Amino acid sequence: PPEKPTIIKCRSPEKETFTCWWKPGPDGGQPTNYTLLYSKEGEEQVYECPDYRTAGPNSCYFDKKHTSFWTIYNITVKATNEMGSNISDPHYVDVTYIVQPDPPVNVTLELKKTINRKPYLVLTWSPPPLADVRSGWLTLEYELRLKPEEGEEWETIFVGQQTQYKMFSLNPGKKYIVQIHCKPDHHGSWSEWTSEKYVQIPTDFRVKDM
Amino acid sequence: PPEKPTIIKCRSPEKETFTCWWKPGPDGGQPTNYTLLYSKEGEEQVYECPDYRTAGPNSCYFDKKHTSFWTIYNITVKATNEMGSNISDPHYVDVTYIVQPDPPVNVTLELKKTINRKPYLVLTWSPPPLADVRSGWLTLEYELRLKPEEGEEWETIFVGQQTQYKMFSLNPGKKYIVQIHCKPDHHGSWSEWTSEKYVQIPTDFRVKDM
Amino acid sequence: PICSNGSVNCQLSLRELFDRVVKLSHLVHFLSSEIFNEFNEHYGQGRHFIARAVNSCHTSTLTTPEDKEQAQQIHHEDLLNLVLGMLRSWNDPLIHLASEVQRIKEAPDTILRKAVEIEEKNKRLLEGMEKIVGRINSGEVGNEIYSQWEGLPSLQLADEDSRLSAFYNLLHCFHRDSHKIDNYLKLLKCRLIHGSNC
Repeated sequence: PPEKPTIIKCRSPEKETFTCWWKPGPDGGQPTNYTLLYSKEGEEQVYECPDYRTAGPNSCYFDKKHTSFWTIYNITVKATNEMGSNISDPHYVDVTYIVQPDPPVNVTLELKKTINRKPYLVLTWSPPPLADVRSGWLTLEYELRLKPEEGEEWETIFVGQQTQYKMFSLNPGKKYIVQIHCKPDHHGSWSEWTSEKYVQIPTDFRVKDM
Repeated sequence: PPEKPTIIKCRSPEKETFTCWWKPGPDGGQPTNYTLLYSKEGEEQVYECPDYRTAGPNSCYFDKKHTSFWTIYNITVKATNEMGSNISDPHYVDVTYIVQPDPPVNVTLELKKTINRKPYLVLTWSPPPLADVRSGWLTLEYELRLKPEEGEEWETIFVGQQTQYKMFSLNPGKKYIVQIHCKPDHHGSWSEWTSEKYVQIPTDFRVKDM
Repeated sequence: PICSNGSVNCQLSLRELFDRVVKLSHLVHFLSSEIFNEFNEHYGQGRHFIARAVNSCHTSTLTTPEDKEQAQQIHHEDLLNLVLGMLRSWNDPLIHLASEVQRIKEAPDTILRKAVEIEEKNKRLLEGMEKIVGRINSGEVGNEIYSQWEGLPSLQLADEDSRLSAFYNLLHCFHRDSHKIDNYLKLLKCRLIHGSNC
């Protein structure tokens, strides 16, 4: 019979729906069928995956109607072929803990000068479109990182829920790479970083001698 | 007869009691007496102001026993003297919407450094003493604002229900002014700002030279 | 990780349930304020709907605490059941609100979307409350507290002014009740999870 599959990941991008993926085990070349089954904490009833297609192969997509925030899901995947069947280890999911948002969007970098002609860099960005932050259902926190183009070490700055940040101490003449990512305020994981943005700090960007 | 008075403001400082003030109309120099009358939504009965003294002249103070939420008070003030009497326009009040807390207290500012020696400013504060946030009856949200001493423009940051905030992007060598105010979580209005607090950012508050 | 060793009692803690229920009740009231204010701006100008809306909510038969002392004196099981009863009493009207509002002439898309979102989130909140009440009242979820809504015909009246007034009234009442629900849940959370020391 096929070896037991492994549930590799479950993710909710916006705390409204979620998807789980599994990796088939060796199936000895036999055509093998996979069935995802789940039960909810404190309930005997077992349900089958509502949608095997939307999220691509070896996946199960739970839409809003099938996504509950009040329970822990106990999920298993069964591999079946002519030789028999085998079931994965159970995978427990609490939707609030698997929220991984998409990266922020509309990242802009702007060089500005203060009243006393002190130059600084203003970074602004927007939350990922999918995430309903406006109504407060999902509260995101942001972290940005930057380093000189030829530098090795990133400098990471946590900026909380703000979508704007002012950088004062940058080296004149240097070219910097900037990226931002976001995470739900309590549980869940960081999104991917935004694509790299470059900003060239002009050489006359000297910090006024105070 | 005296001209009709005007009810100018009603306020609850802690969502447990409330006070209304009125402005007398011209009374032709006659000694004039003022009576505040009110009825509550869904009741025919009319009541008189329970306490004309506690909140000073031309005011009526409703203590806990006389304060109900989620119900509309219909309030009028009657001016009477020898020449006759006149009644103000009715003033409709749901105490839920007139909560304006006192400002936060115990504001502290502290300069700290992260593990990788990155400097930041930690602001902490406490809710106004009158407001019972411990029981959960009143939930406050906070907003802070800061600007360089000689700067024109305040930068305002909404921090939700937290009573602590970490500021990372500060200009080395600058002296900043910081203030905080608070508001009930849904309805009501912002308190006054706290008195100005100053913090001097040391010149070596430089981010590591990259 | 959640229940990594497949422990038998693998379930959400009461604290987790209350955190989510309070976040949701806060959101539902936030949405109810938005849709009420937007409806009023769009249809309420000069029509004095408020005068007709006073004291006419279908849930006014439910005795609810009107100040802090009353709310603190109620036993938590009774207050939980009251909140559950209020949410149940709103399930049916919100379903009809979400469908009937689509028939209002030139109703802005934001109002239509919010009506659907409120119905969805309120149902989700009801699900969470049933879970909490079931957990606290040891499995027993009483459903004697309920207030029947008979307002559907008024949402379908031919006369536009009367129909809009009925919508206003429903939104006004839900705005008030959702604020009560949010307030009582924040109180209960502080009492049951934080020992009244939030």
